[in-house]
Parts: sequence; structure tokens; C-alpha cells
Amino acid sequence: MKKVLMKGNEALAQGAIDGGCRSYFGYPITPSSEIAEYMARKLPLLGGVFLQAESELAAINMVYGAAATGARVMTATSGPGMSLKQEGISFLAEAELPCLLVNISRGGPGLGGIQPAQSDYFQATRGGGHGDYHIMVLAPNNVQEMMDFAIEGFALADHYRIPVMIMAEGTLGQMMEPVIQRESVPLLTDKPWATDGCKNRKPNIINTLHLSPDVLEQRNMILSDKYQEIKRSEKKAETFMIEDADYIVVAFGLLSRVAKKAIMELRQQGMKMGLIRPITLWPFPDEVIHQAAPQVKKFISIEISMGQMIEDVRLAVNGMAPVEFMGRIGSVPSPQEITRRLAQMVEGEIK
Amino acid sequence: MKKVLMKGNEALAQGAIDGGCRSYFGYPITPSSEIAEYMARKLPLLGGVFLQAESELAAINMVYGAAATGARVMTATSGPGMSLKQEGISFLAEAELPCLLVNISRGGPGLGGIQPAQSDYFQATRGGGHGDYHIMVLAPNNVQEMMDFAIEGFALADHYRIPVMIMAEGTLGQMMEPVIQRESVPLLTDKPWATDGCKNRKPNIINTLHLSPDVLEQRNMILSDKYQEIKRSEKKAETFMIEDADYIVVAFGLLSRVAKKAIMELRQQGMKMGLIRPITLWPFPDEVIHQAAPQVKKFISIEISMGQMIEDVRLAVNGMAPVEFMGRIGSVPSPQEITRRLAQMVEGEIK
Amino acid sequence: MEKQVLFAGFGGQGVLSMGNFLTHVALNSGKEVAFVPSYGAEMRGGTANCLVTISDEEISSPLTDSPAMAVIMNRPSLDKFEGKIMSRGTLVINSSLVDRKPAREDLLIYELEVNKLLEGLDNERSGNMVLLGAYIEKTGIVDIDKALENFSQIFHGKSDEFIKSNRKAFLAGIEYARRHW
Amino acid sequence: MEKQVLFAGFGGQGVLSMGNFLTHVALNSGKEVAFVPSYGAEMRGGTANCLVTISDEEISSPLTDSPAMAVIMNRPSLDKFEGKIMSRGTLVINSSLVDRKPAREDLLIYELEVNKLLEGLDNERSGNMVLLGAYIEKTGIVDIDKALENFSQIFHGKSDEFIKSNRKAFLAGIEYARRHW
Amino acid sequence: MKVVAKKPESLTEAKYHYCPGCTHGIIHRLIAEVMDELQIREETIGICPVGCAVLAYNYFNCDMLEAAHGRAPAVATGIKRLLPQNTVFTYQGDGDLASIGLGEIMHASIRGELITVFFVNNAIYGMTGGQMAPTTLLGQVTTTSPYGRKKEDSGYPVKMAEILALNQGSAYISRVSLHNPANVIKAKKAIKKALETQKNREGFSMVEILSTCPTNWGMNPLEALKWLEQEMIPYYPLGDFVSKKEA
Amino acid sequence: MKVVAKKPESLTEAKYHYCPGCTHGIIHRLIAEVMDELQIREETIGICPVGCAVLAYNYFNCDMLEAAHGRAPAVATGIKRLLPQNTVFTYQGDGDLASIGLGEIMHASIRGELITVFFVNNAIYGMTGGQMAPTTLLGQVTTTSPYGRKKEDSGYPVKMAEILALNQGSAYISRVSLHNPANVIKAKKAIKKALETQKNREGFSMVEILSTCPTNWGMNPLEALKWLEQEMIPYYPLGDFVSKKEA
Amino acid sequence: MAQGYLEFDVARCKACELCVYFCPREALGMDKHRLNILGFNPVTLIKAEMCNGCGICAMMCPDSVITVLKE
Amino acid sequence: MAQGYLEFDVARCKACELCVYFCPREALGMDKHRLNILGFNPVTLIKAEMCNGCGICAMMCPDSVITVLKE
Ligand SMILES: Cc1ncc(C[n+]2csc(CCOP(=O)(O)OP(=O)(O)O)c2C)c(N)n1
Ligand SMILES: Cc1ncc(C[n+]2csc(CCOP(=O)(O)OP(=O)(O)O)c2C)c(N)n1
Ligand code: SF4
Ligand code: SF4
Ligand code: SF4
Ligand code: SF4
Ligand code: SF4
Ligand code: SF4
Ligand SMILES: [Mg+2]
Ligand SMILES: [Mg+2]
Repeated sequence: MKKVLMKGNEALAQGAIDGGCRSYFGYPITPSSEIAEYMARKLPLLGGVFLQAESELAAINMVYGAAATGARVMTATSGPGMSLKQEGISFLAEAELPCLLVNISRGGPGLGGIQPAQSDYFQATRGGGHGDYHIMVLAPNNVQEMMDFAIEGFALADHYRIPVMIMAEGTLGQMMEPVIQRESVPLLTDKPWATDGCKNRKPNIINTLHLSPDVLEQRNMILSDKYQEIKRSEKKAETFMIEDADYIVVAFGLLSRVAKKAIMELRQQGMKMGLIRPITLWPFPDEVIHQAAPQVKKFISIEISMGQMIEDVRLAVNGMAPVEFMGRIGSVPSPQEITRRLAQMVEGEIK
Repeated sequence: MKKVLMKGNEALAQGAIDGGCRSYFGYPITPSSEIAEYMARKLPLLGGVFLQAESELAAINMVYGAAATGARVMTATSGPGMSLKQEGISFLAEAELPCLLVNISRGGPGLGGIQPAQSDYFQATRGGGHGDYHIMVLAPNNVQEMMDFAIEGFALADHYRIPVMIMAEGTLGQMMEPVIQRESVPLLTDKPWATDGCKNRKPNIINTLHLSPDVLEQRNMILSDKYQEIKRSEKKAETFMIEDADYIVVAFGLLSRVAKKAIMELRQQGMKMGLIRPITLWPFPDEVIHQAAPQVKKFISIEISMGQMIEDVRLAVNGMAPVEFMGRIGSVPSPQEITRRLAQMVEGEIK
Repeated sequence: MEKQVLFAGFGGQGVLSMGNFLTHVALNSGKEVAFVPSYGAEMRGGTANCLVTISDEEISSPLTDSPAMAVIMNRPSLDKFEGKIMSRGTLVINSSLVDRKPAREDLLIYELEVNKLLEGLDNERSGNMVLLGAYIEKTGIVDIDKALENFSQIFHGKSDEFIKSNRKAFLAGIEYARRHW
Repeated sequence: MEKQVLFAGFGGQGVLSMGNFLTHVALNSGKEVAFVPSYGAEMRGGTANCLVTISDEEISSPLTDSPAMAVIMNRPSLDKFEGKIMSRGTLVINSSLVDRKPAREDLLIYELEVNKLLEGLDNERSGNMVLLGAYIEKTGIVDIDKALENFSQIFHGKSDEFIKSNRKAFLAGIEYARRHW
Repeated sequence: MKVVAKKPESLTEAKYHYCPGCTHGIIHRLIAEVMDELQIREETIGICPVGCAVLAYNYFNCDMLEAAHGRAPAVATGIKRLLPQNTVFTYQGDGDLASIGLGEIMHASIRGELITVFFVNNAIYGMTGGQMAPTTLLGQVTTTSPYGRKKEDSGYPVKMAEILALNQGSAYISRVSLHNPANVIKAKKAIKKALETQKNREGFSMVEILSTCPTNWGMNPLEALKWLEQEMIPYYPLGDFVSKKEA
Repeated sequence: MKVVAKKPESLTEAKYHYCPGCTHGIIHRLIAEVMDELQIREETIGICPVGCAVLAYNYFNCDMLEAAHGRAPAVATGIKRLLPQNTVFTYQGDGDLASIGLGEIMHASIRGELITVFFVNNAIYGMTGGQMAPTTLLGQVTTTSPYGRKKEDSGYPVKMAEILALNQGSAYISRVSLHNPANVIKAKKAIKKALETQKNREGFSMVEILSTCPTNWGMNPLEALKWLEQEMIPYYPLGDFVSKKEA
Repeated sequence: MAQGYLEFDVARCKACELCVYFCPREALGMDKHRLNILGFNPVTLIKAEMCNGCGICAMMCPDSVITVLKE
Repeated sequence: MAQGYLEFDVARCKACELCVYFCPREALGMDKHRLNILGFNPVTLIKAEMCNGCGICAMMCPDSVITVLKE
């Protein structure tokens, strides 16, 4: 198929459609609004549902209702909006309702700024809502992946009955790159648990209340087993020149591409650097890091935040090597800046 | 002063009053509602402000406004309500507005149950809202501390201009124990940044928007410096028989008392067990754990959750000893159960 | 010495008040105390219970799986808790609302047909105080005179009427225990 | 080979369209491309810029601190970006809206008084296409004929009128570059 | 022999957890009776609130969801938009609908969402133990208005039927009561009409049902019905506020 | 020489970031002029919304807060309850007030909160680039109603003045416009009356101000004023909806 | 006058006495000698002959205890 | 007829032309020969003698550019 230039946000939206999504509920916020706008244009033409909700809170609860009917449904937002959805996400996770959540991230906390950031990492991976739950979190690093992960996100969501989040820096949503559109997936999947009218069967109930401590514990165990299974099966990372690396950079999202360029540059200068790029942020691909650790002099977690993923890197390394941090806030650091900082960090090591 | 029997929630509310709090904005939810009810009875008699907000979302934003005037102000809730406050907390943290937040915790996710839990640990310590921020989190383990930590909480909040959270299991809010009331602190503190009318000074602005990436980064640096200072100065833990311990249990809140009883029992059976009880959950008292690690055969993190604090324990131990987990959901495990499970875990070790 | 007592029955039977009363008396007797109620106003009906810990020293755990004593006000509570009482513990039963005999043979068991005894009293709703009086009298967990002394302080704010009739019920329980247990 | 070009000016000057156009042409010429706009509809006014990367291979980083080329439409953008251009890079300036000379001496510098050139055209708002035409013609970053071929496809959906006048401006820029640069 | 009254099919066998004499139970039965009569049980999806009726999913014999506090109208919207042919109702208390969920109910009505809302106004928060609701009457004592609700602090009680009637998206808005048999009959009629309004795709429909909370009002069930009649109805007048068909 | 008009003291020297011809600027000036006239600058605390006016804290020369999207009325409540003698206002757009913040504004008005709300209705989301607002007119094309707003999907545009007028806590509710000098004068009067209503502790006050968004309407400033006059005013009638003093 | 027949699902009864109060023919009362599984003295027919099967008791019963039949 | 005097804070002007349109005396126009710091051709008085100081221009100016004085 022909390559076409698309904005990341639009590619993601088109990917969702190709992934069988025919319903969108959301509230505008920069830098995610193009997703809603694209859906507003396309879904009505496909007989789908686009509704601008009155708020993020309403949107996530509309998603709850729509997902309960068995439909593939999504919402997209950015930082502050995602905070407002936390109660709803906790409900979705407990009720095991599949759906696609998108965070086109901007800087925080508070109103913050609208430039790209990765500082919602904890919120996404630790569950900003209450209670023990996880959602799957995918971090694309180019526009093609914005599209592909949307398709894959729905498949994962349905398979595990879990909310799946795509988290991408604002820039990734706003930039254009060529993409190749994949084939659309079939629309319908069988969901016997859906609340779509109890004709010819017993009524279905979708519920998150469990007043009896025993039942609550059982429910948490069931969720926990599912999370363990996902951890076993779905961790995903990309590696680049780590086989002989003395120093391994860990970076995700658009930033991982910038880091890669810096690493190529440093390799040319003779420094043995490598890159591990987590593709799934939850489950975090800890094994590839853990296995590399004994041979490595230092890990460097690069993030557009004050340091969040670094905790996962540390947990994976478990003391086998030092783990250092390089962070920026407010914008994606340039390859030049990363090259410079990495060189400094490594030289500090050498002398 | 005479000891009086008080419910944990009421002791906390009285502590807040003794700590100079004269304003409360909140929305009822089991098992925290007695805090609001106590304030509804007492504050009007003291010329204070009690307002039942229309929602947790409104409540946290009323707290934002009240804190901006320089007042000592608080709100209390439980899991789902705390999720709804996440956007507001992110704003409060960025605007550096002091206030007291209370989570009398119940089981989740979703509506969950109303029995005690510790599964909002991640939300509290990692910031469930968007962006890089922290709040201080104190975990009392008896009714006296419910009272004392409220007083201390306000002092810390004002000192560092930071929201302070008290997180306690539902049972701790509901149970009664004797307390001794402390002396009240003076009501007024000087807050030159407060927005209370610009008479005789330049206008003050309270704002969390920083569109320029540089300014946003600066703001994050300032916050980060503050967090570092708090980490240096405010970590707090209680230890029990760790000097010669082969096995160290880490547990907080009411559960830490239950764990202590189990440890006393196991000591009598000849097992060298000790306890580290984090009092501040953020900043997490990692040093005391780190220092103990080289001499310890195993750490066991006991939580009323599927395992959240264990990540902090692992980060503190940093690979120097194994860290295992024992968890319950839905209720506080009994001393007998903990004794049994710990004995099993340790025996598994021995054979 | 540390003692833990469980009170259990229907919501509305005054089970929490029993524990509350005992806790206050123990505190006023210079003991360390903790009172842990079951809670759940979010759930109407069902059963209620509470656990009282009384100790000479600081109380580490106010919780337990196996209390030394249990005061049981209805059948579902007996079914639920009988198996948990500490071996050789004490079990006190309102046999008006418990239509079976306890199965445990290692326990000290005391039964009282509360409703029958209530018929002679003017306050239908003070069955809890009857059983509490009998229980305290029998076990001496706190000094019975201390308990009587404490009545008006504990019920501070209630009507004289209320206090009087509860006291009467309490005394009837003591009386019963003295005669029959 | 990988080239990175920055376009910068006032919001409303069509800076993003310039980058967009170039990106499309490069893509249609079989190149790998990435187009990164500054964004911020939340902030009215101010400046806009975008960064275009054109490469023969897969593009690792679509971002940079020091683009090889910059096309500058106003004074604030010159102030902001002049220092960042790669050494021995190329700087193209709309000197109608830039009232100073660039300070860098290591750059290839091309200036065009866009507003003056516009006076002869019927479309006041096509200054961006003028400068773009001149820039492409001079640097050959993409084939100029390919660019002309692509006009109607890129502006697909716009009125013929619009396309025509933009093409005219673009040609005027080419013309200028041929004559003066 | 003719059956004059029996538990409808649209109710399950589960016993209610409600307090003795609580009119939540009557409302459940009326809705279920209407579902039976309209033969819509198998196409209906109900949404429970957070409030005493949180467990209603155990009682209604149709597909049911439990929504977050106040968000039932948003959940219902999500369902109805995907299943426009099904019948969707929410069941909400005054805390749920008029306090935390006011935004969602307003917007559902503004959009003319084709759902039916059963709004149980008992002037208090039942489930959490008797706190003030937006519909608590002036002077009424609750655990969070221990000195009686004051208009200076909390404003006047909210009249939801009147407010929602103003939105052009609302097709049927009515307030009914349950304090005696005659009113129970009227309540049922309103419930039926609301569900028919939805079937006919006329717009948003809501029935506000004045209900008792003997437990938190501190009354016996009969006293509670009297209090409802004497104190609530004068402030919350009964009747239809919008009825498009009539217009 | 007499000064007929000049930038008021209650505005700072900062230049607005608003688009050319955007009437946010006129509204700012009118509020500031009234603050000058009532001499309340030093006792006033203003709250900016999230919306194009998010940076208003740079423009008003008094204590200012920036609130989360839609929550300005709650923030104002927190302030006013603690500082009952000060003047507190919010400044909110239609997305902020009528969409995400509908719950908060309704409850502030229900409580009769002694605050003043300046509600800038420009029938669109300005700041985020032209999405549909609850006040967007039927048929109006926006980026999220690309085929024109349809009442079947999104309901009728929301009339906030009419809705808030219904709440007994509201003491002064008015709708004004800025499409010509005569209306600007009326708008200023309404702003003044609203702030006086607060001073007199009569209740909640709000002025809904019909405003333009030339940028996202795709018009020049003058066309925008005409569109406002011709399209918006017929649907959003001007005038006082509640005025307790008059009553 | 028609004769009514009642069936009680006694286990559901919570002794709220609304049926008793609203029965126009005073046919109902509480059974003080029985406790149902919920711990209540349940409803009972005290004057069976008075019942005309009007159904009002069932209409006011919050707990759907009563089935009313009529000839 | 009174004479008005105007002062322009030119740097604030965004050339929206509302003042021009609403001036009842057509005294105002845009200065096509100047660009202010924001990049606009700012307002200017084209017929000073026509201005009567009515203040309407200032009233309609969104950017508080204009100070109006009158004798
Ligand atoms: C987000 C959230 N906030 C608060 C609660 C606690 N809560 C449960 S029910 C309820 C109010 C119940 O009152 P109402 O809606 O009037 O229903 P009723 O019980 O009176 O029928 C509250 C505040 C909750 N579960 N979730
Ligand atoms: C929680 C949250 N959701 C969404 C946004 C994005 N956002 C910023 S302003 C705005 C709406 C602006 O429209 P309006 O309130 O009408 O103000 P205007 O710009 O038109 O003056 C939105 C949705 C945000 N900042 N925060
Ligand atoms: S608390 Fe009130 S509303 Fe809830 S079940 Fe009991 S009586 Fe009914
Ligand atoms: S986007 Fe619209 S509302 Fe915002 S400043 Fe520009 S014209 Fe005004
Ligand atoms: S059917 Fe009528 S007459 Fe018979 S018991 Fe019921 S209410 Fe009374
Ligand atoms: S109305 Fe129903 S629940 Fe109440 S007493 Fe009669 S049968 Fe029992
Ligand atoms: S003051 Fe009046 S006459 Fe003078 S320029 Fe302004 S509008 Fe025109
Ligand atoms: S109205 Fe103001 S901003 Fe607009 S052109 Fe006139 S002076 Fe300039
Ligand atoms: Mg209620
Ligand atoms: Mg707007």
C-alpha cells in the first residue's frame, strides 16, 4: 500500500478505526484534540458514534457503558484529563471492560504546559486510581506505531478484558510521518458477558462492588492472576547494540529515537553504548534489563520527567549495576544534548 | 491531661482543630464520614467553616481556594473519592498550597468494599495525578497518632508548602482507643504569598500554568529541590528488634501493630524477627532498610494489598537480600494468621 | 494480662453499645483498651460485631482471629464465630435467639434466655444490657461495681429514663448470673 | 544523507504550510521524511515553527537542536534560532520583517524582501510560498520540478484560485532566486 | 382465581437489603411491573447508582450495570448510543443525581438522551448513614447539618424536576410520591409513561419519586410516609413538568 | 482636559495574548473599570478559567488564581467562605462553565454563594482551537461538529442565564452583548450590578456576556460582531433574568 | 363482596406494618409468635374473612411479600 | 462641537479595526506604513479635527490602546 503522510494523532485515530473501533467519547485537550476531531469527521460516515462528552469524567463513564455493550470504544486526552478519569479507570479495570485509552502527554503537574512530556508514567503504570489494578500501557515511537498500536491495543484489550493505554509524547501526536495503512480487522467479537439485553439468556451483571471481604479478595486474586499472565506473555522491548555495551540507555517513546541517534553518534566516537526501549511500559520489560545487567557498567534512564521509569529500571537491575538518570522537563531533549550529557556521564565514570 | 476514648476519625478531626484547622470541605464516604460529621458539629461553634461540597472534585477545589487564602484547611475521603481528587491534588502540589488530605482507606479497585485496605499506596506515594509531584504521606497506627499526625500534618504542610496526606486503614478510623489531647497550636501563620486581597502590596498570583518549556522546567526543578530537602529531613520509621534480626518485616499503619504482635510471638518461639514500620510513606524511610539489609536473610513486606510498598522495600534493599511478600485484601489479617504465614515463610527458608 | 472479647448479633440489638460500655469501664479502671467495631453503614441490615481488648500493658494488636471470650446475641453470629473462640475460652449466649446448642466442648458456656427475662422489664430494647450485666458479673472482666458507678458517665447526654431502664436491665442480668450461672 | 530544515515566523504567516509542502514533495520523491510542528493552539499569537527531516534512510531522530538549514520569516525567529543553525549551514531570511543583519559569519545567507515582491502579486498572504520557492530553487533540497508537479495534489481540496495564486508566488520566488542569489 | 398482585417477573428472587418500610422496595416493584407490562425485560439495561440502591443489580431481572457515584447518566449514554434500540434506565438517589452527578444528569437531559431516569428523592444520604443531601429540607437535621440545614450555608433544597424540565431535550419530567395507595398508582403511571417516552424516541425522561428513609430520618415506616406527605410535598409539588406528547 | 477613556488601573500593563478583535479584551476592560469605580481592586480576588482567558491573571491588577478547568466556582467558594468580606469573581468560558464545570456552577448558584461570575459565551472552545461548546448554535460547524451541530446528537444549545435564574440562590442573573457601543454600555452596567449584588450579600450573581471568537469562527472581527448580533442574540435573548433588588 | 386470598412470602417480610396500616379492611396483623429468618415477627392474616382482595396491601408492601388472589 | 484628543498605546494595537468602524466621525484609520512590535499596522488618527472625544473608539477597542481626552 502507498505511504501517506499523517499526523500522529490522526494515524492513531485511523488505526483505531482499522482496529474495529466505531465509537469515541472524549473531551478536547491540547495536544490530543485532533484524535477527537478526526473521529468526529470519520465515524458518522461509518455509522459509528462520536460524542463530545461534557467532561473527561463523563467521557470515561460513557466508555464504561459502551464497553459494557461489547463495543470497541476509545477515549483520548492529556494529563489533567487523564487525572479526572482515574476513578473511572479503576472501575473499568475491576469490571474487566476492554477499551482503549490514549494519553498524548504534556507537561505537568497542574495545568503545566502543552509541550511533550513523559511525567504521567507513574499514573499510567502504577494506576493513578484507587485499589490494586493495572492497565496495559503501550508507548509508540513513530507515527506508524501510533497507528499499529491502536489496532493491537484493541486486540489486547479484548483478549485480556483490560483497558489498554497508548501513551505518547505530545510531539508524536502532532508530527507527521509517512504511514502504511494495515488491513482492517473484523468488527465483531463474541462477548458473552456483555450487557446488551438478556434475550435468550440469563441477565448479565457488570459490577465492581464486593462488600464481602472474601469475595473482594477473590476478585483481586482473579485480577492478579490475569496480571501475572500478561506479565509472562506481553512484555515487549526493542534493543539496539546492547550485546557488547558497557553503558545501556533505557528510553521509551519518541525520546527513544532521539536517544538512538545519540548512541549512534557516541558509538562512532568509540563508546560502547546500547539502548533498551521499553515498548510496553506495563508490563515493564524487566527481564531484558535484568539479563543485561551483569555485563553492564552503568544504566542510564533518560526520561522527559524528573525520573519515574528509573524506578522500574532499578527494580529490574536489582543492584547489579548503577542506574543513573538524565531528565528534561518541558520539551524533548535534542540528540545533541543527549550526546553531550551521555558523554559527560560516561567520562565521569572513566576517570 | 485525662485520657478519653475516641474513635480514630474523630480523634483525627479533633487533632486537625488543635492544629489550627478551622475549615473543612468534603463529601461523605464510608469509612471516612465521621470526620466530616465531627467537623460539622464542631467548626460552627468555633467560628469556622464546614461545607459539604457537592462532590470530591468540588471539595478539593474548594480546598485549593481556601488554602490560597492562607487558611489551614482539610478534606477527608476514601479510595474512589481520592481518585476524583487527583487532578486537584496535582494542582495543589504545583501551586505549593499547604493542606491536609485524609484517606481512610477501603478496598478497591472500583467500588470495591468498605473494609480496611492499603491498596491506595501507589496512588498516595507516586502521585495518582498527572505530572511530577509528590505529597507527604503519614501513616498513623493508633488513635493517638490519628490525632497527633493531624496536628503535625498541618505544621509540615505549612513549612514545606505541600499537601500532606494522612492515610489510615478504615478500621483505624472506626475503632476507639484512649487519647490524650495535645495543646492547640496558634491559629495564624504568616503567608505572604496568600491571595487575600492586595491591600498595601503587589497582587499575588496563584497559578500552575507555565507555557514556556523553560519556565516549566524551572518550576519542576524548584519542586524537585523541595522534595529532595524533604527526603533528607523528614523520613520517619519505627523499628522493633531489628538489631539482631534475621528476618525483617516491613509493615505500616494498623497492620504494623498486628505484625508486631506476630513478631513478639515468633521471637518467643525462637525466631529472630524484627519490624520496620514506615511512618512516612513518602518520603519512604529507605535508609533504615538499606542499612539493615546486609545482615538480614530476608525482608518480608506485609500489606493489605496485592503488593505495592514492596517496590519501595526492594528499591531500598537494592538486591542485598531477598524481599518477599505477604498480602491480604479485604481485611486486616489477624496476628494469628501473620504468625502462621511468617513461620511458614521462614521455615521454607530454613529447610 | 490481655483479654479480648467479641460481641456479635443483629444490627439493632445494641451489640456495639455492649462493647462500648465495657471499653469505657475498663478504661476508667485504669486499663489499656481498644474497641474495634465492625462497620458498614453502607450496608443496611445484616449482623454487627465488635471486639474489645483490655490489657495491663500497651496493646500491640487490637485485632484477633480467636478471642478468649464471645458474647453472642443471635444464631448467625454463633454459626460464624463459635469456631473461632480460643480453646478453653468463654462463650455467652442469648438463647432466646439462638435455637441450637453450641458444638464446642472445650468452652465455658453460659446461656440466658434474654427475651424471657425482658418480659418482666419495661424496656424491650435493653436485652443487650441484660446479657452484658450477666457476662461481667460472671467473668469479672471488669469490676461490677465500677461498671455500675460508670453508668451515668457513659450514657452522658441520654435521658434519665433511658439510663434508669438500662441500669435495671443490667442489674437483672447480674442477678440472673448470680442465681443461675 | 539526512537534512534538517527549520521554518520559523509569526503564527499566521504560513510557516507550517511551508514545512508541510516540503515534506510532501520529499515523500513523493521517495525520501524518508518527518515533519515536526511547534504546536500550541492553546496559546494564541506568538511564533510558529516546524522542523522537516529528509533522509535516504530510516530517520532515527526527527528532532534536533541544530538544523542544517533555517528559513526565517520574522525578526523574533531570527533572534531565537540564528545561534542554533549548524555551522556552515544555510540561512534564508524574509528581510521585509527582519530589520537586522544576521551576526553569524559561517553561514550561507540568502535574503529576500518578500513584501516587496508580493506587491506585484494578487495574493498578499502567499509570502510563505515566495520564500519557499526561492529556498528550494537555491538549495535543491528537493527537485523543483517535482515540487511544481505536486502542487495540486498537496493542496488537494483547496480552490483552483488558491492553488493558482500560490503557484504564482512560488514561481516568483524561484525567479527571484535564479536572478539574485 | 385471578391474580390481583404478585411479585413481577422483572424482579429476581433475591431479598432486598433495604431497611424495613423503606420505599426503595416499592419503587423497584413498580418499575418491574411496568417492565412486565411493556414486555421489555429482555431488551432493558438498567444502571444502579451508588447509594442504598447500589445492589439493585441483584433485584432487577434484566441486564444491569453498577456505575460510579453520580455517573449513571454517562454510563447510560454510552450504552444507549451503542444500542439505540434497547431500553436503558438509570436508578439514582438524590446524592447521586443531584449532588455529585448534577453535571451528568443535566447534560444527559440537555442532549435529549433517549434514556429514562428514576430519581429517588429521600432528602438524605441513606447509604452512608444520614448526611445532608441537596434535597434535604431547610431546618432538617442530618449528620452533616447537625443544627438543621440553613439556607445561608447550603442554599435552598434543589428541585430537580423543575430544573430538568427547563432543558429542551427533556420530553417527560414528572414528580410523584408513594405516601398512600392512590399515589403509588400515580407513580406507576408516570414510570410507564417515562419508559414509553423513551420507546417513542421523544427525548429524555425522568420520574422524580419522593421516597422515605425511616432509618436516617429516625422514624418508623409509617411516620416516615406521613413526614413525606406533610413536609416534603409542600416543597416538592407533584405532577408532570414536561410532557411533550401533551404539548 | 478631561479624560474620557483610558486603560483602567485595575488592569496591569501586560499586553493581552488574545487574537485581534477578540472581545475577551473588552470584557476585561469593563470589569476593571467597574473595579476602579467601586474601589474594590485591593479587596478583590479573581479566578481565571481554563480557556483563552487562562492568562487573565497577568491582566487583572488584583490578587488572582488560576483554577482547574471548570472548577472556578468551587475555588471561589473556598475563598469566599474564608474571606467573606472580600470580593470574589470568576471569569469563565462556555466550555469551562457550561460543559465540564456545569456541576460546580449550578451548585454555587444553588448555595447562593456570594460570588460574581462573568460568563463569556462565544459559542465555541477558543483556546483549544474551535471545538463545539454546549452553547454552539444548531448547525454551527466546529472541529468536533464538522457537519454542523445536530440536536439529535448534541441537543439544543444551553441557555445558562435561564437555567441559573431558576435557582433560588441566584440574586442577579443577566445576559448582555458587546456588538456595539450601546450594548457595551449595558454590559458594563450589568457587571457593576453583579458586583454590587455581591457587596450587598444578596446572593449569587452572574453576567453572561455574548462574545466573539473571530479566529475560530473564521471571520474578521467586524463580521464576528455581526454574526453575534444576527445569529446568537435571537437564540440567547438579552436582559436581566433575576434581579432580587427589583423583585 | 368478593373474597380475597393471600399468600405471604414470609421470609421476605420485615415487619414494617405498612400493609397492616393501609389495609382498608383491617385484615392483617403481625405474628408476634414467630420470627422469620431475618429476625422479624412477620405479617399474618388476622381476619381472613374480611379480605376482599383489593390488593392494596401488596401495593404498599416494600418487600413484595404478598400475593393477592381473588375469585 | 468639542474637540477630542487621542493617545494611542500603539504597541498594544492588533489592527482589528473595530475602532475605525465604530468611530461615528470617521476620524480613525490604519497606518499602513508602520508595523508595531506585534507585527501589525497600528491604528492612527486620519482626521484629527473630526474627533469630538466621544470615547466610542476606546469603548470598542479590545486592547485598551486608546486614551481619549476632551476639553
Ligand atoms: C465517589 C464516591 N463518593 C462518595 C461515595 C460514598 N457514597 C455512597 S452512597 C452515597 C450517597 C447516597 O445517597 P443517595 O444518592 O441519596 O442514595 P440513598 O442511599 O439515599 O438512596 C455516598 C456519598 C462513593 N461511594 N463514591
Ligand atoms: C481537565 C481539562 N480538560 C480539558 C482541557 C483543555 N481545554 C483548555 S481550554 C478548553 C475549553 C475552552 O473553551 P471555553 O471555556 O469556551 O473558553 P474560550 O477559550 O472559548 O474562551 C479546554 C477543553 C484542560 N485544560 N483541562
Ligand atoms: S438507609 Fe434509608 S434509604 Fe437506605 S435502605 Fe434504609 S431506609 Fe432505605
Ligand atoms: S481563539 Fe477566539 S476566544 Fe480565543 S483569543 Fe482568539 S478570538 Fe478570542
Ligand atoms: S387485599 Fe385488600 S383487603 Fe385483603 S388484606 Fe390486602 S389490603 Fe386488606
Ligand atoms: S408491608 Fe410487607 S414487609 Fe411490611 S409488614 Fe407487610 S408484608 Fe411485611
Ligand atoms: S473619540 Fe469618538 S470621534 Fe474621536 S476617534 Fe474616538 S470614536 Fe472617533
Ligand atoms: S480597536 Fe484597538 S486594537 Fe483594534 S485597531 Fe483600533 S486601536 Fe487597534
Ligand atoms: Mg438519598
Ligand atoms: Mg468559549
